[in-house]
Amino acid sequence: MKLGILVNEGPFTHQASDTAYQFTKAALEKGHEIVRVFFYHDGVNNSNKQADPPSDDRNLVTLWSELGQEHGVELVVCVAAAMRRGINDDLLAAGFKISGLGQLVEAGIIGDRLVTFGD
Amino acid sequence: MKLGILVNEGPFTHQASDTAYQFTKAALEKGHEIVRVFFYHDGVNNSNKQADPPSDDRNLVTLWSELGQEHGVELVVCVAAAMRRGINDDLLAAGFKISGLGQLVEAGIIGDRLVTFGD
Amino acid sequence: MALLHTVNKSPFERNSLSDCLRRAKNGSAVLLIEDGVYGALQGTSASDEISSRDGSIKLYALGPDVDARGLSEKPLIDGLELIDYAGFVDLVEEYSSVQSWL
Amino acid sequence: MALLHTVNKSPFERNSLSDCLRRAKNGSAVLLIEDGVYGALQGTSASDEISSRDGSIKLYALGPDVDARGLSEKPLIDGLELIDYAGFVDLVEEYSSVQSWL
Amino acid sequence: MEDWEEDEFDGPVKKFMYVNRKAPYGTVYALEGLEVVLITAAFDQDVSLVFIDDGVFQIKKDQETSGVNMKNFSPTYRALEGYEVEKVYAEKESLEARGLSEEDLVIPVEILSAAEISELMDTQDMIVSF
Amino acid sequence: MEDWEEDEFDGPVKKFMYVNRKAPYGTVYALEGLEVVLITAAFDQDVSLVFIDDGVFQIKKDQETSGVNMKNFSPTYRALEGYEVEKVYAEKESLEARGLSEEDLVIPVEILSAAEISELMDTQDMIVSF
Repeated sequence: MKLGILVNEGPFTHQASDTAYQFTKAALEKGHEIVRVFFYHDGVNNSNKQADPPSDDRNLVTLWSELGQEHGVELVVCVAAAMRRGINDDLLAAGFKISGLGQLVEAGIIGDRLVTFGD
Repeated sequence: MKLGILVNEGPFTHQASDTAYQFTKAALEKGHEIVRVFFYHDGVNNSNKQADPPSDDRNLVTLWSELGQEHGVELVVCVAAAMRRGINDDLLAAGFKISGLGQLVEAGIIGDRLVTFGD
Repeated sequence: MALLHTVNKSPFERNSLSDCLRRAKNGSAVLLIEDGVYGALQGTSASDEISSRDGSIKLYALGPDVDARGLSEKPLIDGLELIDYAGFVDLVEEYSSVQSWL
Repeated sequence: MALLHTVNKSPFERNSLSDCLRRAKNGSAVLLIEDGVYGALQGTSASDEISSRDGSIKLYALGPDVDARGLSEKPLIDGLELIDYAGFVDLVEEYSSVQSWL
Repeated sequence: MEDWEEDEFDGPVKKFMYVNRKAPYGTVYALEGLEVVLITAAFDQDVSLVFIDDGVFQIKKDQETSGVNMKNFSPTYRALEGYEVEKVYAEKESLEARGLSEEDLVIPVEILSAAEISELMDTQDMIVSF
Repeated sequence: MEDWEEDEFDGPVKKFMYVNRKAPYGTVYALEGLEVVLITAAFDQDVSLVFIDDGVFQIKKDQETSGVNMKNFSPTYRALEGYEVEKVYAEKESLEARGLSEEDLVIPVEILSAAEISELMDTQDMIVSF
C-alpha cells in the first residue's frame, strides 16, 4: 500500500509527531511505501535542527531525519506554515525539504491512504 | 497592581499569545506594572525572530518585541522549554531574553497577580 | 477572597466550562474568552448549565472575541456582561486570584 | 467501503469520542490512540456510550498508549481489542479510508 | 496562496473530503485548512467540504475581527465557488445544538443530517479533518 | 533541572497552588508543569499540588512508556517529598468518574472533595494550572 502521512503538530508538546513516527516506521517495516510525510500547521517545527531535548528523552527531529535518510522517505515541510512560524532552510534538519501545499494534495492523489496525526 | 504574565502557546496556532498581548497592553495603558512576561511550553516560539506571516496578518513576535522595548517590559523565554524546541540566542527577537524557570516563580512572588494564557 | 475563573474553550468541544462551573464558588466570577465565548450563546445545548449559575456567580464574556466570531447580534445568556481587555484587567484586580481553566 | 476512525483525546476532556461515535456507521472501526485510550476503561463515566456500540462497530485501542498510561492492569470495555503500531497499519489497509477526529 | 502550475498535474481524480470541526480564531486550523481546500480544488480533484461540530462556526456571518487584531478570513469562503468547490455541506444537528440556522451563514450550503454526512464520508477516497 | 542558587532568594513566602488537569504523554503539560512545581519548592514557597479532572491520570501507577518511546516521568512525583512538597491532593469526584481509587496511585495523596478543593483554591495567592 502507498501511504501519505500528515503531521499537524510539533514535537514534544503533543504526542502526534511521536505516533506518526511510530506508525511510519511500522509501515516501512511491513514493506509499505511511504509516498511522503507532510508537515503542516505546527508540524513544521519537527524540522528544526536546533531542537535539543534532555539526553534521557527522545529527539523527534533526529528520529524523523534519520528515518527519512535511511529509507529515502520524503519529509516535506509546508512553506507557508513554516514562514509563519520562523522555520526556513537555515534551520532545516537533514532529510527535510520545504515545499508547497500541493505536495500534500499530490500525496493524497498518488497514495492509497492518507493518515493524519494532530491535536 | 503588579502583574506577572505567563504565555504557554506559540503564535498563530492558538489565540493565547494574542490574548496575552492585548491584556498586557491594556494593563500598561491603565498604569499597572508588568513584572515580567514569561514564555513557557510552546510559548517560547513567540520569540523566534524569523517568523514571517503574510503581510495582511499580525506578527506576534514583532508586537511582543516592540511592546517589550517601548515599555521596558521583561520578556523572558524559559531556557529548558526553548532548548527542547530549538530556540536559542541566535533566533531571539529584540527585547526577549532566555533565562530559567525561577524567573516565573519570582514573578509570582513579586507580583500581585499571575495571569496564565494557554491552550 | 473570591476567584476570577477564565474559560477559553468552546463548551461544545471541551469540558472545561463544566469543569469550571462545578468548582466555581458562589461569589466568584467566570470570564469567557477566545473560543470560550461560544458558552455565552443563549438557546444552545450548553446554555442551560451556565444559565443555572446566574445570580450565584458573575458571568462575563470578552466583547472582542464575541465580535470576531460573529456573535454580536445573537442573544446571549441573561445576566452576562460584555467587557473589553481593559475590563479584563479590572477583573483581575478586583478578584483575589485568577484560575485559567486551560 | 467502511471507515477507520481514530480518536486521540480523553473522553473526560473533549467531546471527540462522542462526536465520532455519533457518526460512525455500523461496520466501521474506531481506534483509540494517545489520550484517546482512556475511553477504553471500563466502569467510568464515559464507558457506557462506547460500550453501547460494541457489536455494531469494531473497537480497538493502541496497546503502547494503554501501557504508557498505566492502564494495562485495569479492566477494559468488552469487545475491545488491543493492537500495536503494526496492527494500526493493518487497519489502515483493511478499511477504505481514515478519518481522524482531531 | 502559493505558486503552483495547474497544468503541470495530469493525474487521476480522487474524491477528497475536508471535514471542518473547529471554530475559527481560537486556533489556526480553520484558516490553514481552508488553504488546503483551495489548493486541492486547483488540482482539479473532486472536493467536498463539510462543516460539522464547532466547524459550523467558521461560516457564521458578521465576523468582525478588528478588536482581536486578527485577519477576518470568512470572506474567503465566498471564493470557493470561483474555485469550483460546489459540494459544501453543513450538518443540521451541529447547527441546531449551537442555536444556528441557515440565515446565520456567510455562504449558501446544503444542510444534511448526520446520517447523510456519514453516508457521504463512506464514499470518499481521502478524508482530511481540520 | 536548572541552575539556581537557593540562598540567593530572600523574599516573602506566598501560597502557590498548581492545578494539574491534564493527562500525561498525550501532551507535555504534565511533564513541564512538574518542573515548575519543583523549582517553586526550591524557592521555599508554600506549595500545594492538586490533581483534578484528567490530571489524576498523571499519578496512575504502572506507567510503562517503552512502547511509545517516551520518558516515564511518574517516578519524579515521588521526589516531591524530598523537595518538601507535602500538600498533595487529588479530587474524589475526578478519581471516581475515571474508575480510579487510592490504590491506583503512585504516591500517597490526600483525597479531598470538589467542595474542599474549591475552598482551598480560594485561599491561594497564585494559582497556576497545567
